[in-house]
Amino acid sequence: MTAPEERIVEAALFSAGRPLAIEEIVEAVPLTRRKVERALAALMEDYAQRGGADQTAMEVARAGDKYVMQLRSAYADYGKKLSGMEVPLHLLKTLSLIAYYQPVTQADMKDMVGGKIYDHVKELGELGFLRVRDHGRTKMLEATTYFYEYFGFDTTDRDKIKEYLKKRIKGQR
Amino acid sequence: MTAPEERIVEAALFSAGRPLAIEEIVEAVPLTRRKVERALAALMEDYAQRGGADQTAMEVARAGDKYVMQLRSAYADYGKKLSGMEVPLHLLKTLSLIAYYQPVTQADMKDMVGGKIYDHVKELGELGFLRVRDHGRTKMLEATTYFYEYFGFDTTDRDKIKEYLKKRIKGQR
Amino acid sequence: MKQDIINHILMHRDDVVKREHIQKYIEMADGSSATLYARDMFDRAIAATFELVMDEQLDPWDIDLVSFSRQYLKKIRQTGAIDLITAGRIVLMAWKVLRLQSDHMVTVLERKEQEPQPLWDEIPDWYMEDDEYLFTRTVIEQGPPIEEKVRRQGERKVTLVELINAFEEVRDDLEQREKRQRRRTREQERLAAQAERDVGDNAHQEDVEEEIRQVLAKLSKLNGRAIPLQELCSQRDRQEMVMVLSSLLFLAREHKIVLWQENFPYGTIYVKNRHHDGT
Repeated sequence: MTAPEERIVEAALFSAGRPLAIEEIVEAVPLTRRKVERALAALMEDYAQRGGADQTAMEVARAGDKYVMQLRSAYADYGKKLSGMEVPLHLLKTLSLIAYYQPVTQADMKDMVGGKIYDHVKELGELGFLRVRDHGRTKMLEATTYFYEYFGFDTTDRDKIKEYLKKRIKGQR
Repeated sequence: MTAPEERIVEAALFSAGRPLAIEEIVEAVPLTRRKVERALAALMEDYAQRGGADQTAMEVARAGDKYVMQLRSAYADYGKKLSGMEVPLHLLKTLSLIAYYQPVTQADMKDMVGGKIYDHVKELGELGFLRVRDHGRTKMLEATTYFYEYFGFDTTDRDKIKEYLKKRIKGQR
Repeated sequence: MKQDIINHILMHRDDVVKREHIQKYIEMADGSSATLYARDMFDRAIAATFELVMDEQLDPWDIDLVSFSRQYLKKIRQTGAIDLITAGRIVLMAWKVLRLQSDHMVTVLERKEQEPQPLWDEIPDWYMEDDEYLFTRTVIEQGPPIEEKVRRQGERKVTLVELINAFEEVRDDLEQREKRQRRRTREQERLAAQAERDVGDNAHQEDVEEEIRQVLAKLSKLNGRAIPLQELCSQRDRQEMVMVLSSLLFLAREHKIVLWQENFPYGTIYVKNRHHDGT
């Protein structure tokens, strides 16, 4: 299919380099919301097909409530160095536990991972992944929208995220 | 063709988001220089073909001695609003003045734009747009060949550039 | 007898598999030339064991050097005689085994240091609930089930049109700056002229003195009768009020007049000439 609308939305996603809300795309390109939505669906499908045949290193995917062009997981390692990213492994572990148990108190997390939780919460907060609220003598921890976007979750529904994390873990074992 | 090498280099170009020298790619991915070169040639060819059929908004192209994944010019406008500029406006202003008045001394430029000229000259030099030569106590500033390539001038004749800038500005007013 | 001695100085004596191995080693050692120098059966057994270690047929840590020392001393005490050359060789071999043991230990320790230390200690009991326990443990032991997505980092190229727009803007900037400079110059000129005028206003000083004389003259004509302040100001404009008031304050300070007010703060202010007061 050679829909110029698909190309236009592809251009928008490529140049933004971050997840975009549909509204942002509609504002930036001369297309109606309906056309943008259709183009996004077509793009995701096209990229998925070409990815399946290993004909592209990229994918168009949902990230939280937004849409993003990113490397397929299989190729993520080849891009990490050049895009200058890397959240340290120990933070990823703590973060995935918080995402699973959220909303969870800092005190409960301390029972799980020990005193280093204070440093981890501080760093994760600075990275924008955690919302930290006072909760009696301790703090209540929750993942932010940015967390869902950054890690490419296709939903912000906590139960669904829990299910997803559980499934991934079972695959890992 | 489904060469994983091609995908690996594609992943590198995509995530860097800037022109990469072959050496940079070789350093970032587990491929030999020879394989990187072959993958780059194949990628340029593939993207050119798909671009010809309007099946992608992107292209893989040479930029001087480097290689870059970028929007095809037909789609460049749709990305503009969503991505930051490579050369920030304040530098662009100084650069345009130098392009107009060149060859011009740093001292004369300082009279025009003030003390910030020193930082600007340094940054523009690093971006590859300026050739800076000693000239008595000050420096002589000129645009580089890369400058002309970057902005798509079909000539390096300074007077013509000056005429062009003058004309374009008059046309715009 | 040889087997017993060897078993004594070897650890893991109960290990059946090991015992089988040891039997094999002993047979091998019997054929080895290195043990031939020891005439004594006991010495030969020990030498054979040590030799197996040095040929890397036995783990150095399988040798119990403490047990060996005890056995060897016991034998010397029992026989009373000692072949010093053989004893010397056996002690040298024992030392080599000790060296191997310590090298082995260092390697193991170094390997341990290089191994990443576990980040989490123990999983608390309250997380034993099935799914949750499984999740927590797997994350901690095997790594997170989430991964960073790699997105494009780039900023876009600047176009020629933008270069031209920048040129236009910077020319406007420069024009504005010139205008501001011209305005600043004009302002400076204006301020200079104003300053000059202000210098000419020295006459004002003389006005004040004249005003004081006039106010005093008016009051003198009243022969000590008090009058309201307003009556001294013929026009009642702000500037005149100020002039009259400051003259009065000056005269009051000089004790030439008296000033008072009935009903503070809104009452009428009265003035009278002190010299006709009789005080």
